[in-house]
Amino acid sequence: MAARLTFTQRWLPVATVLLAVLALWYAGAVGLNKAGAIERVLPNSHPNGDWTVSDLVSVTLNMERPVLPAPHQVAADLYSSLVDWPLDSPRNLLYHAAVTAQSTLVGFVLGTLLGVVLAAAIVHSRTLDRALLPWIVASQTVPVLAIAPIVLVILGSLGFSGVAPKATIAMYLCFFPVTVAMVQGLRAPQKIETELLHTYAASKLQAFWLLRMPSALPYLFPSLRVAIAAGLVGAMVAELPTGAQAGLGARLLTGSYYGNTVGIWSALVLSALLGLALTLAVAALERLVLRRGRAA
Amino acid sequence: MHAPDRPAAPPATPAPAATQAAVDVRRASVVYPSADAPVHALSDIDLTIAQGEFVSLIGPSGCGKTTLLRVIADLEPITSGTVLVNGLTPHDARLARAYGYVFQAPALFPWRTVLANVMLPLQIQGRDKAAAEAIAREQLGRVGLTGFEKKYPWQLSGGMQQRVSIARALGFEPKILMMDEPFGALDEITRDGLNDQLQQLWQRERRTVVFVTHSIAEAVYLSTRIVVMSPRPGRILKIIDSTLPDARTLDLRDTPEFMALAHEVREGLADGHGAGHGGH
Amino acid sequence: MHAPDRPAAPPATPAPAATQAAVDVRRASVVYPSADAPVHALSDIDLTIAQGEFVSLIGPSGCGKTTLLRVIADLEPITSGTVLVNGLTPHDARLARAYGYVFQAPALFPWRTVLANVMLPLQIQGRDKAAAEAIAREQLGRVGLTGFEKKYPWQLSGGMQQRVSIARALGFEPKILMMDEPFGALDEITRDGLNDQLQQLWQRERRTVVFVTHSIAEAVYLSTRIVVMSPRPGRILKIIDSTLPDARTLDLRDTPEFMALAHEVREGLADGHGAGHGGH
Amino acid sequence: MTFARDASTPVAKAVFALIASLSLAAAFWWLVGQAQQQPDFKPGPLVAPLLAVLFMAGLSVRRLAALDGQAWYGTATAALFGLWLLYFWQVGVTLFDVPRVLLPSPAWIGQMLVDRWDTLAGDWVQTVGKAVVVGWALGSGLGFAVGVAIDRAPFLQRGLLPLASLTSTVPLVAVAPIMVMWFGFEWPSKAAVVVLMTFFPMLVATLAGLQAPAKLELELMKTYAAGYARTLLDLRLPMAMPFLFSALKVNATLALIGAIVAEFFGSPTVGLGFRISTEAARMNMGLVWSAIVVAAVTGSVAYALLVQLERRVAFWHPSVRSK
Amino acid sequence: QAEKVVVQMKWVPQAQFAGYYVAAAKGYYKAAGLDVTIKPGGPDVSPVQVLAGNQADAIVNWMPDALAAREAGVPLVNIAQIFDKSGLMLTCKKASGVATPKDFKGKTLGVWFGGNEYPFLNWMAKLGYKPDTDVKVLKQGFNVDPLLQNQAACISTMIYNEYWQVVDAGVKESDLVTFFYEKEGVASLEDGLYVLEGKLKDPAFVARMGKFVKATLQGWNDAVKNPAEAAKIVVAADPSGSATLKVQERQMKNVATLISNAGTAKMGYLEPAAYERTVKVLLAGGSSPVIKKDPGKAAYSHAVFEASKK
Ligand SMILES: Nc1ncnc2c1ncn2[C@@H]1O[C@H](COP(=O)(O)OP(=O)(O)OP(=O)(O)O)[C@@H](O)[C@H]1O
Ligand SMILES: Nc1ncnc2c1ncn2[C@@H]1O[C@H](COP(=O)(O)OP(=O)(O)OP(=O)(O)O)[C@@H](O)[C@H]1O
Ligand SMILES: Cc1ncc(C[n+]2csc(CCO)c2C)c(N)n1
Ligand SMILES: [Mg+2]
Ligand SMILES: [Mg+2]
Repeated sequence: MAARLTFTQRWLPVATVLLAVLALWYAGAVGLNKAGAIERVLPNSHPNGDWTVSDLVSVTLNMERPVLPAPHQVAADLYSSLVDWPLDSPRNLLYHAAVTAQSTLVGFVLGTLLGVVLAAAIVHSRTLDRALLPWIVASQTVPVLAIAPIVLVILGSLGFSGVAPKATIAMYLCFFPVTVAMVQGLRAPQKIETELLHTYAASKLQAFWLLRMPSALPYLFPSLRVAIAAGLVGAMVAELPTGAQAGLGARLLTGSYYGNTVGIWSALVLSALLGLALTLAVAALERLVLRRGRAA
Repeated sequence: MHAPDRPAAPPATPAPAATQAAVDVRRASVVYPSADAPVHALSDIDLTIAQGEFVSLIGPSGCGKTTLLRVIADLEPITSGTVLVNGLTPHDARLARAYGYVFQAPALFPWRTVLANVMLPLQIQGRDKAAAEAIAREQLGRVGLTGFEKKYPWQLSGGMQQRVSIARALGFEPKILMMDEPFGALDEITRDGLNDQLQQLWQRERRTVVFVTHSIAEAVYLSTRIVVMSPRPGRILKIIDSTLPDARTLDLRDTPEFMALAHEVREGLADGHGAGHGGH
Repeated sequence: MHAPDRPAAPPATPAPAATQAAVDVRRASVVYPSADAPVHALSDIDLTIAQGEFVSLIGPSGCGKTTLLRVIADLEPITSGTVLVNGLTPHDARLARAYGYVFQAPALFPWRTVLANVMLPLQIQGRDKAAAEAIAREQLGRVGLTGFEKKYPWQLSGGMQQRVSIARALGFEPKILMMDEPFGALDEITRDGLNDQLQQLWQRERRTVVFVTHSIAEAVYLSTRIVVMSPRPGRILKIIDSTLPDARTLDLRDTPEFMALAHEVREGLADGHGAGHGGH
Repeated sequence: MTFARDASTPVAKAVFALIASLSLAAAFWWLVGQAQQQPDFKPGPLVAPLLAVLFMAGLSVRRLAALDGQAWYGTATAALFGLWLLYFWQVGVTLFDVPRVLLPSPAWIGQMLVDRWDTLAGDWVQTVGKAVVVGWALGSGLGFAVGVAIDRAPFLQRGLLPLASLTSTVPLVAVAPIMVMWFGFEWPSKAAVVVLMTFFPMLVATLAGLQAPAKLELELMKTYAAGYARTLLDLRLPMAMPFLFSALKVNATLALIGAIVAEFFGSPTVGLGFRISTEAARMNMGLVWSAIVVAAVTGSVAYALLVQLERRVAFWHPSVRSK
Repeated sequence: QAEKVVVQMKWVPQAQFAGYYVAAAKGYYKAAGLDVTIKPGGPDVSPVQVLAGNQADAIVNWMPDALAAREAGVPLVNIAQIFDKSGLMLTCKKASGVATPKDFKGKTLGVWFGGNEYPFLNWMAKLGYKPDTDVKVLKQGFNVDPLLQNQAACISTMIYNEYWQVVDAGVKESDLVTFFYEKEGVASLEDGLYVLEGKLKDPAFVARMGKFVKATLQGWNDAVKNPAEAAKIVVAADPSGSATLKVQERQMKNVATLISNAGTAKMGYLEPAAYERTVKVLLAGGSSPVIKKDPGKAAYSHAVFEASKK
């Protein structure tokens, strides 16, 4: 792509698309909430049924229990949650975001390590390459949510509690993209580069650090971006079977049980923003490490 | 000019008797296994290269020049026959770091600066950083790249990259230098310049050089002996001893002696070529 | 031999007056915008190529040969000046399918067989399949690749791939053939063979050819005129008219006339080279 | 004598290791059975022989992995590895008396697979046959179509791609209940979840794939004065195939997980996700795990099929060619 | 040294479990020499697994679930029955045309699964309906959307919770028809305390649980008497920050009606007759009953309850 985009070139499209999404969202809110509003809300305010279309629209956009809350409702809920409560209160969504971020990050770091170690083992061992790799693929077809409760109980009976079980689930989702990308990346050195080190009689360890690892970095970082998103999903999923405790996942869940649709959407929006922040953090790390750049 | 005041290369190989051949290939054959029919890349090669010789291998595409070089460098096993390098097997010679190998492509690591690329083999050999850096700077100077130390490979032109790779191979002072079409990708003028430098380097240090090329002029200009090979299965057609003086300049190329040699090589090639054309 | 009994190329371009130049470049300059400083790739180029000429562009790496060719082929816009191809703008000439372009790399599509690769431009021009296949087979025959129709590009050697790409460019009988170092990656012998074939082709059909090369011998052997260019910013240093007869064989290369021309080209190059060496 | 000579070939070595390890495993299994008869059973003394079996198992896998020449050796190695995994799972569960509501034994899972295959088949049809297939095809198809459509609109790309990465971080646990709310209980709501999950990976892959042709190839088409459609068909789509296939593969596993998890949040009384969640609540872990096995096998088979298809379609790509 | 007790709830923190939170907040556990940890639950938390994995000493559970687990190999024993009445009901919109159970035919009914479907299936069997042919059964999520969205004619609700969510969403009570399992004669026992059978052999454990049940009942008594205070305590104990005072106070008032013997000595006592009634319901669950054989008296124990009276 173009090397450098101007401010407008970069942000105008994003703003336009965001506006389009907002417009769609409002339209969707009216459309989806219409039936409920006519059935449950308008009869209360207009007992004789003399409501107008503008009444309908204003009601659909401000329902207490909408099918799809309007953007401004979500924004107001988010704002009051962030501003009206101290940071360490369970009513402040940032508190929950922090809880989720913590297990995500721990799981991400562990998952990345596991992924890299597994990949290193696989590229160096034919046995592991043949025996393990297919099972690693299969492992990802197991629905995590199904086994998360069991994993949590088992880990608990082994004495792990607190962040550890949640981080483990996050790790389970994180390691896969890293392993796949690193296997590819560690095998990326061309024959000629490998042979060059061969003529120097370099050891395997030297070849790993001097050639394989640097060649794999361009593969690693995109996979890290995938992994951190997967880790976030894992952390949130893992929050469900810990009971309705803290975290954005727990907020989604309790929002649903308490019939608080707006609350669900606030948690949803915040989780997307958290995902964005984490992805940006990984991208920043990438730029830091690959700062010196290379020929594209 | 530099060579005398540098410490001698570490005696990694048992000091060879002056008469011991640098490379000794006896009845060597290489067959590549293949799905349909095995490929006979080299057949019954006999070749002895003395210490300090500059030997060029020339022949049509696919005749096995690279294969022969790779066999000597322990990058490819032989199917039958024997190969000795400084009296050792290629494997032991490689572990003893007896040779430097220059590939056709520069094979520089894009994440290392030019300087760091040249330091790579020295680091692998465990030299300390300061010493490695000093040697790398000196070698870069010799190939005319002082001032480019901090650049990355992709910031250089193809010719400059190839010069970096030569500096890298020279840095650890291998007894034997193997070069596989090192100048194949360069334009004629740059190539002439590098030929000249390589020639002077050999004059100064008299390392053993095994050189693969497609260019008749290059082979004639550089070598003390030219090995002409036939198309598959690769055989040695002819070995031509150079009649040129050891010290050479580019002007030499317009002399009748040079032309006669070039003609002899071309004829040798043409003899073997007919059948092989289009078949590689 | 074949040309007369084939149907003439569709008259997509208004039938040019016999005297109209095939390529007419006037005061053309190209500046590449760049982050730090703009690159002056071509400066004030004047060049007229008549119908049926074989013109070679030669010059040091980075002097703008490719840029000039690309400008003519409408792959690059000019910054100032005018370019006409068969009296049309390069854009219109391209849409009129006035030329075939052979890149330095073969640029074959790996998912197409050799035959299908050669058929590609014909299919794009809407020829029916049978006709396209017949033409493709014939062109493959001419470059010596009969029998390889059903192979995939990666199953061929580099030289064979390049020949496929030449066959592809010849297939649709373009009025003008542009070739950017088509033989750069080949060994000398194969290259000689292809030079010979190209020479014969030109003899037969007298298409206009614009040819970029690094090799002095190649330029002299093939061209009716040789354009020698200087390093950046690319200028035309010298235009040398060939004194060789139109019909040529490889033996010609040992004649004094050939050598004199080669010498003239080399001197022209050397004049411009000094400053540019190492700086590209 | 003969034995000594034979044992030196890799195949003989592998066969030998296989036989030795399997007989040792059988012997150990018998030992476990015997030991459990004892009233004061303790797993302690059996740990050392367990380690011996473990070592032999590792050796047999290594020996098999070292073989060359047959295409199925690789599959066999993976299968043997899986077999050992099951064996040690069974042994572990038996030996350490793990409560079966926590971790059922493979034998029980297998039993359930056999006994309840009709239930599971119905679940499979509901989840895979309807939601996954429709959602996967629709999501991937839409992603592809939109990718092709906005390929020429960098403005839309720059706007949509950040949104794409944003939505890819929205967890499906949050989306699934919403989709149930919007599209009802039946499979369309699951398909909708799957569409959402698979759309953006495909969109991103399509855009990347269409950008894959190098400048040189595009310019070649330009010199032929080839139009947009020709270039798309003859150059850019073939070039994009490896990208499309990696997205299809990723989407296959995503679709499966998405549909199953979506069923946790409301469903008719059939479906793999329904089965897993209700049977888990009823402590019937054997059936839960057999449903998981069905899902995992489905996912792996789909993945393998796509790999095969990729080899056919993108046969020319170096990554395929090198295999 | 306080003795440790870990107890796993069946659901997210709400007034359904007010007694435990009140006992903890008011120091009744501490006074009894106990250090009690209350673990919140949720739909993905299986209290039985938690117990089997040795992560809790006691769990709050419903009897169908507990007896099914017993058959599946986790020997649960009821040590105290907090709720003596069932709060489970089916809530329908009048507009859907349901007035009596006869009208269920051909309608879509939302049911909670995971053990709670058995009283329902039993009821349908009693009415002579075959699920999925005569009535369409939906596995209902844990909210009331299917009714609000008109995706189902009736949904499962608890009198203390979901029913009021429907009302809060704007549906008038007069537009609703409700069917209580209790009244239909298909009720099973709900919230009770369960432990692993093996542990009851240890007198120290029985004594500890006795103290725990005693303090818990004390908490429940307070909660029933003072719903406003209980609601405040529950809201404070909710780590997700989603519970609200108004809702919890109303829930507490409704929960109080399910503990009909609050304040009496019978509070917490499992009536064998009620137990047997539940077992009968569960054994009769149509084609695939929850439990296949009568667990008999082994599935409950009064030892802890008696210890709590000391
Ligand atoms: N790994 C391999 N497997 C099978 N055949 C091979 C392999 N490497 C080389 N060959 C074949 O062996 C023959 C000799 O190859 P080699 O690369 O040595 O030729 P060369 O003389 O170096 O050619 P060039 O001048 O094109 O570099 C060729 O026909 C080639 O196709
Ligand atoms: N897209 C571009 N942007 C900026 N500079 C460019 C670009 N393309 C070429 N140049 C510069 O323009 C000059 C002329 O390039 P060109 O490719 O025409 O040279 P050339 O004569 O074909 O060289 P070679 O023999 O190496 O192919 C070079 O200095 C090159 O670095
Ligand atoms: C697995 C499972 N699902 C649903 C219920 C029913 N239930 C009992 S209490 C409660 C919360 C009500 O506020 C609900 C939904 C259950 N017991 N177990
Ligand atoms: Mg070679
Ligand atoms: Mg060029």
